[in-house]
Amino acid sequence: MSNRLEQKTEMPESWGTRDLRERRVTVHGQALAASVLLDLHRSMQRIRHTEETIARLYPQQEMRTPTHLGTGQEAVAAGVAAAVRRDDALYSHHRCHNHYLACGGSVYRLAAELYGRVDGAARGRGGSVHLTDRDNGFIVSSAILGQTVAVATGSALAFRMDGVDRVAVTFFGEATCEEGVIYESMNFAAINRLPVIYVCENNLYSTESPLSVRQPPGTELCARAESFSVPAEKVDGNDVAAVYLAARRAVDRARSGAGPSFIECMTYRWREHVGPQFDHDAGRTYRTKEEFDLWVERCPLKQSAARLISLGLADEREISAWAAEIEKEVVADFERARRAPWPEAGDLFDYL
Amino acid sequence: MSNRLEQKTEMPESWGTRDLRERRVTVHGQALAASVLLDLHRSMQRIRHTEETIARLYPQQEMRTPTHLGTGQEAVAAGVAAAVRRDDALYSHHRCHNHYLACGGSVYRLAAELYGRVDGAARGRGGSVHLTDRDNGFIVSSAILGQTVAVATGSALAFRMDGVDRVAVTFFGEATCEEGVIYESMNFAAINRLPVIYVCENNLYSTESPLSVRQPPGTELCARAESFSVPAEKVDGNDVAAVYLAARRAVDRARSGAGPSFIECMTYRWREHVGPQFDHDAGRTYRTKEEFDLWVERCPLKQSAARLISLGLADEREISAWAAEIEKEVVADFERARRAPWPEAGDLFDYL
Amino acid sequence: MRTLKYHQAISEGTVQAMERDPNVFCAGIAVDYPSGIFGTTTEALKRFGPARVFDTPAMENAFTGICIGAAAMGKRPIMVHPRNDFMLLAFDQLINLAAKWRYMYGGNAGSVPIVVRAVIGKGWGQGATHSQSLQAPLAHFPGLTVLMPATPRDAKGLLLSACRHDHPTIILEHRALYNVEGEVPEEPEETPIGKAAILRPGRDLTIVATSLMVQEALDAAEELARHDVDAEVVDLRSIRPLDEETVLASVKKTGRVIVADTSWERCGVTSEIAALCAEKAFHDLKAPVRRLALADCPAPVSQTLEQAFYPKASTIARLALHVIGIDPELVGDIDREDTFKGPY
Amino acid sequence: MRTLKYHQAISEGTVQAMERDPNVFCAGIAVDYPSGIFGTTTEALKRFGPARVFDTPAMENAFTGICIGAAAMGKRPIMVHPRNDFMLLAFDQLINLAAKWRYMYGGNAGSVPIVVRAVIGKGWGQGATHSQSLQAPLAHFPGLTVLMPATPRDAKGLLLSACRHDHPTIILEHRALYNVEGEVPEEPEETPIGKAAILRPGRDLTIVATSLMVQEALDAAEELARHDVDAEVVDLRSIRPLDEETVLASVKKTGRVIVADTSWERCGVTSEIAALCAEKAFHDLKAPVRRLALADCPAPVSQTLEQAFYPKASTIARLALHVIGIDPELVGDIDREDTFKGPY
Ligand SMILES: Cc1ncc(C[n+]2csc(CCOP(=O)(O)OP(=O)(O)O)c2C)c(N)n1
Ligand SMILES: Cc1ncc(C[n+]2csc(CCOP(=O)(O)OP(=O)(O)O)c2C)c(N)n1
Ligand SMILES: [Mg+2]
Ligand SMILES: [Mg+2]
Repeated sequence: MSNRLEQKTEMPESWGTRDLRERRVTVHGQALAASVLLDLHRSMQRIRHTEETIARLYPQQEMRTPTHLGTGQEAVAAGVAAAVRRDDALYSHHRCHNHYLACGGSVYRLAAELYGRVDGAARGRGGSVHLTDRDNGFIVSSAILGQTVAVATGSALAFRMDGVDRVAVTFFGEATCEEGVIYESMNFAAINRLPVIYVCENNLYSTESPLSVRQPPGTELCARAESFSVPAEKVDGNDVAAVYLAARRAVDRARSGAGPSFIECMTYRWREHVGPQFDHDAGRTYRTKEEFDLWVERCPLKQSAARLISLGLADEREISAWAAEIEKEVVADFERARRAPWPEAGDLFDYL
Repeated sequence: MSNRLEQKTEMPESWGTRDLRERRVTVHGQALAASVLLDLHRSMQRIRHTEETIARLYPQQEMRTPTHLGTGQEAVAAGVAAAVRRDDALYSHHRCHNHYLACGGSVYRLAAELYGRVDGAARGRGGSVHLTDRDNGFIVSSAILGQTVAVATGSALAFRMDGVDRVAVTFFGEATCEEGVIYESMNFAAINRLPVIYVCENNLYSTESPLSVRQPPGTELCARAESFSVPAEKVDGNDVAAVYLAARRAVDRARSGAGPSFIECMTYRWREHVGPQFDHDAGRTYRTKEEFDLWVERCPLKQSAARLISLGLADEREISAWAAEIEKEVVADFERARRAPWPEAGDLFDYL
Repeated sequence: MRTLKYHQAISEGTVQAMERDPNVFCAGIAVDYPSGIFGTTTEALKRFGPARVFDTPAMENAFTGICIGAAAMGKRPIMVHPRNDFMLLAFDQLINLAAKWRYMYGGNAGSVPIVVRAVIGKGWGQGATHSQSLQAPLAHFPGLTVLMPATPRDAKGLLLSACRHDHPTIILEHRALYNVEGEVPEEPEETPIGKAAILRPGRDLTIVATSLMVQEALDAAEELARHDVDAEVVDLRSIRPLDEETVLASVKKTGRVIVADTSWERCGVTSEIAALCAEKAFHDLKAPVRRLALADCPAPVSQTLEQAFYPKASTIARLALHVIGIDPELVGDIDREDTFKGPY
Repeated sequence: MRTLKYHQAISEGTVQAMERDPNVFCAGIAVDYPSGIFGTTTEALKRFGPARVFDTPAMENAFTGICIGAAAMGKRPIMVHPRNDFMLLAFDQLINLAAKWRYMYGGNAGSVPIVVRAVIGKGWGQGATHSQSLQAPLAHFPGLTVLMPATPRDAKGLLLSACRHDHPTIILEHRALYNVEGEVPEEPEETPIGKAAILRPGRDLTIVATSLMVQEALDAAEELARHDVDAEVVDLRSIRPLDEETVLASVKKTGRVIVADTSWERCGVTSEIAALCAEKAFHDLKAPVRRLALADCPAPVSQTLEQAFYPKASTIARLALHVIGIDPELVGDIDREDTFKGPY
């Protein structure tokens, strides 16, 4: 079985007439099918519009579940999810919508979960931080830092025991590198050459705490991973192709039996830690406006669009058209979710 | 205040007439007062004879407390304890007699604790693995892997907050490097440049598990520490002078405000993990007789004695005389402890 | 007396504890944020600066050990968990070390008087891992002190006591109480540890409650008064040590008991109090003891399920009427509107 | 029926569970040693090899998560803790994740049927951190199954059930039971989860007990018979789910209850059962319920203190006579000699 992108058989109509599947382009010195870049972009658009729709609707106080938006970090989720197969096992942390969506998770079921409805991904039992979509290989996200790092390692152990070439992936923020469980896990994965990929989304902050509170100066998380014999790579987490390529290398390594990998993706969260606002609108000053502006400038979608255009794979109009189309779908899904039925109080004990 | 050895004012009589305090010798390229080497040796003798006395008496089933003997690992405890001051804070793990004794802990109170008597270091409440002797800077040992690594870090934090130049030290086995708590602790110590010294006694085994089960091939624990910005040094843990010198460097660094250190001491435990027997006598084969013999050959006392002799600081006869003298004291302490009173059942709730 | 909100009372207690003892410091995730753990640490940071009020990495286990080690050297750490659920990562240090320290070393290693403040969450979809309430598992272990202030006065007073107490102490604060207002003396008045409080005397029935359930019990008691039932409300305050005397004296008087707690029933505080009555107030009891706790499942997120999950004032009142032998359906719509706007 | 020792029964149960389901594996510190966790894993290693019976580093927290992740992919891990005290390091994974998994994901993420075997230590100076008994804190949380086999038959039968059970399950085995001998069927007979067992029927008094205290209760019952007191011994077996029915039926019959557990009283199993009786068997009770648990302090090391710390058969018998109204001092010297030679 090939990875998600290569599996794809149909091209979206809006992609026009160019035969992009045949065409190959070179990015970061690697030849890629052009369609890969287009798919990655559309995946990011889907995430972006979903998260921004949540940000717009959340203040209505109808999504009563603490929500950590992933706007600005789309490239990590899109790039990694595109490099794995649907039968691989992906895990995530509290900031999980991106990963759920990148795996192909339904916007409707995400929206329904946020609205606390029975059609939710977790039937209204889990909320924003507890998503699941096993059909798409998104096993679960969990809100306690570090949990899924160990859990993904365990899924990799199961694959190894079964002698199958499936791979486990876990996404987490850099704050998880402060929790001991990740080192216990990496040690075990390295000893047993488990097919697990640790994807660290380093967005420089844990809630409002900068790295300086949480890491000694000069820290290289990759060096830590390597000291546990886990090969590591640091990439521009806002460059979706770079993430995709790094993830592919790690997936190849894992699938071939060569063991775990660690990928540190440098990125930035645009909105507040939890909730829909921009920090500066909320009067928070733990990060400067300049820093924020710089990272907005490095927007992963903007960079990806520029690449598509410069490679002649799409023009601005087309890209906007995809966005419009996706946005329409997303909005429709949220509207439908808002009208979906509530769980019955009498079903409180179901699924226990 | 100077370190334990330099504090010492009286020479044991048995050291004869040579003026060893004045004399300086060079070891590993470092000039040392000759008395330091003699003190280190006697400290190891005290440990050796105490542990071997326990090994001899333990089968009588009167010391009813699981006991992890430190025979073969004396140099680590003696070397490190000699490099700190009495007002520093030392912590230990389950294999703790060596450290307690090296700090100057009373043999009688250790024996009384093993016999479960009121005069025990922990008044019969703690047993072999829960010793304390605050007057000598030995704060506590604890039986759960990794606990005291964090606790020592916290004592260092207190020193730092108080602006005093005291130092915290924690001894642990290499298995503690499998527990996440040590990485959480080292990260925090490095961020805050805390005066704490992590002393890993790498004796190649955790109970009966060799390193291969517990570390990826090629693991360097020092590289791990350094990836957390904790300067690290690997030393021959059976060479008491090498340990002492490495500890002095670490202590200097800590006292001067330059932060934590990690010292990996390569050593070997002679007796079974818990209890008094030799593994081969008990029919256990998880380590070879050859390996064992090799390490007995590298006996820290034997090496130290050879050095004393070759430097002309003592002769065999003198060294044996010290041993005999120490052994006599140790045996007397155990006899006295065996006759010491039991705690009263009615005092069960004391010290709660 | 002047009134304060619960969170202001905690803030004032922290400042006064730090003022009178330079060894007190306060640390944990987010304590130095402008939001200051819902306003409880902001003033302390302003007064005492970052040397004594500081943020930490996410390292619940090691930091608990670090507080123990600092306490062993004479410090008085106040460690804060924004949610008490995170404390499960630190149960080894808390239970296998802090709780045992003084006893296990026969008193010779001194004591490790750490204070752990940890917030209980509730509702607004905080879900299964952000709204637990860990008093029972903690109170199971001798050596720990476990406190649950239900009023602003005790939120301050118990914190002040904890900061002088000789044992490792966990204070579980309830997020839903943070805006409750009440009288709080300006001076550093300590609430005694191990003493329950009778917040409302009554003759017909005893409601023993903890934390938020005390407020719900007070509301319920008012409603019961309308039905001529005179309920006594006992605020347990301290789960370990437990004030058996006050509970037993109340039961002796009323002969009927309901116990309401913020956690589950099984091996929980409601069971503990019910057991106490069954063992030591057996001959005073006129009716079965009744326990009121969370529904026996993890906390769900959806509003409809949350409604069914949490007991509240009306639940208590109905149960009380039932115990007395009055039709429970007579209870009116007494539950306060939940004005919490999230997210935490 | 052929007899086996408790540890042999566990071994046989493990082998049979692994035989019938290739997804079962067994891992943890020391499981592959020749000593094989007191002989319970040796045979499995011999039969199924190191791919399915393997040692792990000391990493209680992560390895619990690893078992969860393996279970999510269809495995049936049996994780072993040589002492249940070490499990406190893994309470986050157990309670914040495994216990919630099925519910919190609305059933859509399946379940994570891990089995955790953990040994309770006792005596011979094992001390405060190697002889706790964690059933109560664990059973507090919905989503976990907590089992305590007291006989060889159930040691095997509950393990077999656990390996097919749909929920994360913790089996607390007692070190002091490992050499107890009893009848064990050769076939893989499962002990139903959530069913208590009446090991000795009686009419005068019910002794509800767990784990080692069941054996002590049986000894006590024999002594009681000598005093013409006919005691019924209920072996709880399953702490969560709890078999309320069997307990209540027994109390209905006898009207008198003693509860004996291997842990402390506060928020513990003895309190849970006492509360159950106070709530649901109130009108059947002829006397106060009595709890019998560890002395309320950490486990000491010295023999004289250990003697005072642990309740035993004679303690139960004396309490029973007292409840019945007979002079407790009539109880003879019924306690078994402790032949344990250490160290663990
Ligand atoms: C064990 C634990 N401790 C603390 C928290 C509270 N918490 C939730 S999110 C968060 C910040 C995490 O930062 P990071 O991992 O960098 O992810 P980011 O939010 O930046 O994406 C914290 C501290 C938690 N959920 N779990
Ligand atoms: C958290 C925890 N897990 C497991 C154990 C059981 N245990 C006691 S000593 C030991 C071996 C430790 O090996 P190491 O740290 O290398 O020290 P050594 O015994 O070799 O001196 C183990 C696994 C424990 N005490 N604590
Ligand atoms: Mg971050
Ligand atoms: Mg070792």
